Amino acid sequence: MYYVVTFALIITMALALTRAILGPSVYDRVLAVNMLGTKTVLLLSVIAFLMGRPDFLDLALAYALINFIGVFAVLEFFRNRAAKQPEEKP
Amino acid sequence: MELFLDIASWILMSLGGVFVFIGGLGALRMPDLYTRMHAAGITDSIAPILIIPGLMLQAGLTLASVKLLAILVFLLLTGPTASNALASAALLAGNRSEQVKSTAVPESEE
Amino acid sequence: MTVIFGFFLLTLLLITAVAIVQSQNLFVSVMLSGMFSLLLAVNFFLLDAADVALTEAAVGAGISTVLLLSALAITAKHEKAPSSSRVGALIIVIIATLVLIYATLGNPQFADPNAPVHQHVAPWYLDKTAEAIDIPNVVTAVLGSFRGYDTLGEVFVVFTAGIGVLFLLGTQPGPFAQSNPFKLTDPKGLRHYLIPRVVGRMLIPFILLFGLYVQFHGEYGPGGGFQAGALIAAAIILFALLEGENSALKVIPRSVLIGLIAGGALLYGVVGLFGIFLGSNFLDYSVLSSNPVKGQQMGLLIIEAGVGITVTGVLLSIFHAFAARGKF
Amino acid sequence: MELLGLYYYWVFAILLMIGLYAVIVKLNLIKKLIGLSLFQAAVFLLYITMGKLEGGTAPIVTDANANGLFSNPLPQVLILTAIVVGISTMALGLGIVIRIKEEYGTIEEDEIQEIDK
Repeated sequence: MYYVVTFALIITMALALTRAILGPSVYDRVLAVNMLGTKTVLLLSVIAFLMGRPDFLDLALAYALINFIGVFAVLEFFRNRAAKQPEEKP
Repeated sequence: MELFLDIASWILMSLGGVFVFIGGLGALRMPDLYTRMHAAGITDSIAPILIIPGLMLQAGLTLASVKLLAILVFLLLTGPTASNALASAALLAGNRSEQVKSTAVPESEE
Repeated sequence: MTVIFGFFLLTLLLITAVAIVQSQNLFVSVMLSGMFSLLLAVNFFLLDAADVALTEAAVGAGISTVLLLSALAITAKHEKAPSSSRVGALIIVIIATLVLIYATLGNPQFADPNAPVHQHVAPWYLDKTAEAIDIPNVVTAVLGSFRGYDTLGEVFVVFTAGIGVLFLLGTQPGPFAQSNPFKLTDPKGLRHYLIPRVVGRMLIPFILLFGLYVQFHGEYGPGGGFQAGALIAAAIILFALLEGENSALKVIPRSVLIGLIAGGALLYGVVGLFGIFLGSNFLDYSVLSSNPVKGQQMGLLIIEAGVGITVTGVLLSIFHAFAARGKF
Repeated sequence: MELLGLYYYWVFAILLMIGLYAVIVKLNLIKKLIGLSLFQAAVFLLYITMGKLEGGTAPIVTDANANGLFSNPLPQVLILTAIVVGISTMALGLGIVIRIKEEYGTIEEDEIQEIDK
């Protein structure tokens, strides 16, 4: 049963990777990275059960806690850029 | 009882797998940034809600269940936060959904 | 079945690597290397290396992205289109790949129990850990006790890298810097980023707690000083991203950071010297207590703490050096 | 199936050479560092692959699996430290790149050589 979930997760990771490679804007790529991060947390949890060692959930916990730091760093990176550009009225 | 728990956990996990896949498909196939964010963001929340309780039913009352609960809580905190931050950053940068083709910041200018 | 998952994930890894090299936009390369790190960690986990996967998670999930982005903010976002011919390099690389693949035909099969690597010292480590140190995690036992010299060397490499970055960049802003690198001075930014700030501040204590858990639970599960150091540094970096770099420097000033860098490495070395003073060999912890097994466990606990302190100090100093240098 | 058993080594070879290609061809110094980290990752993968044992689990001995098979702990120890050393040395490289940018105004290798002439 774990296999079905694992397959779904891995295929979704492939889809997210495709989105990250296709782009087109930088935000799409950040979105894909974030999505891949969530999928990785779930995949690590499922694999821990699949391998019969549920004591290895620490790994998924680590990702769940710190994976979004990367997203914040990206936003900080772009916010400073956006703040400097003149306001555009649509 | 054992069988019932197994069946319940299988149903939860399969549903989670389906939602995960739908989210991935949406993130790939949707036409612009905000709709993709919608697909990815919502399934990023619903998939842990389904899959992790499914695993908890398998683990029973052990330390693993507590860790799974922690993972669920942290995922539910960080996932929507990241989506929110991402959406507002894209909005701030002038990324408008209805005219995404014309105003999306091309990467050459980033 | 897990082997098939492994193949699939390895293929994804290769695709990501090609995309990283192919992209002309450096920002895209950095994002994709974040994904590469995630996929690499899952692969490590599938190959039974839980400790290694945890290290990759702690380092790759936040810190390497932050460091690469802050370097990008100072230097350039784009790479120039390559002008020189790439055909020669491509031919060399393809030939080398074919030679390497030909060489692997003589390698032992994947996961073969009769491979030479499984015959030599590994069974000895697995047998002796229970007897000599009596902790469940063999990786930590090998890391801290059986191969303590190696780890001491690695800690000094990390120490030297940290000192090197401090020498190169110092603490002063560089010529490309602008004032207040991380301060949330823009009111618009503040309004839009309220939710991340609140949630992020809520999570920081949990990350620190988890870091300490990984540090002191390293003898029983995946974990240890290297992972814990990276996790704690990630928590402080998150704080710096949310509240501005200066607030983070108020929490841990630069002088303390330098003390941490030197102190951790020193702690490790001093524990080793204690072995000599108490009449045994360098880095032999058995003599630290009347019971040799207890002595080993004590020694491991102290040196893991030393490793954690040094890694935290080095990663944070590097982050502050980069952040002070540029506008980010 | 015999050939499939070597797939892990092939991934190592290809990944190693992708990293090497980036280091040789790319003129941008940050891109070279990213290529170097790919090269590093390939070596990590080779070590961990070699430590895997058929039917084994991670070398953490609990009561439940005290008599089971365990994968080789030694490569894991070497790579665990190497990952942290890798990030520190990459940071050192990035520090050097930042200093180069400040002195030369560029991080493209050919432009730096042009200035040095």
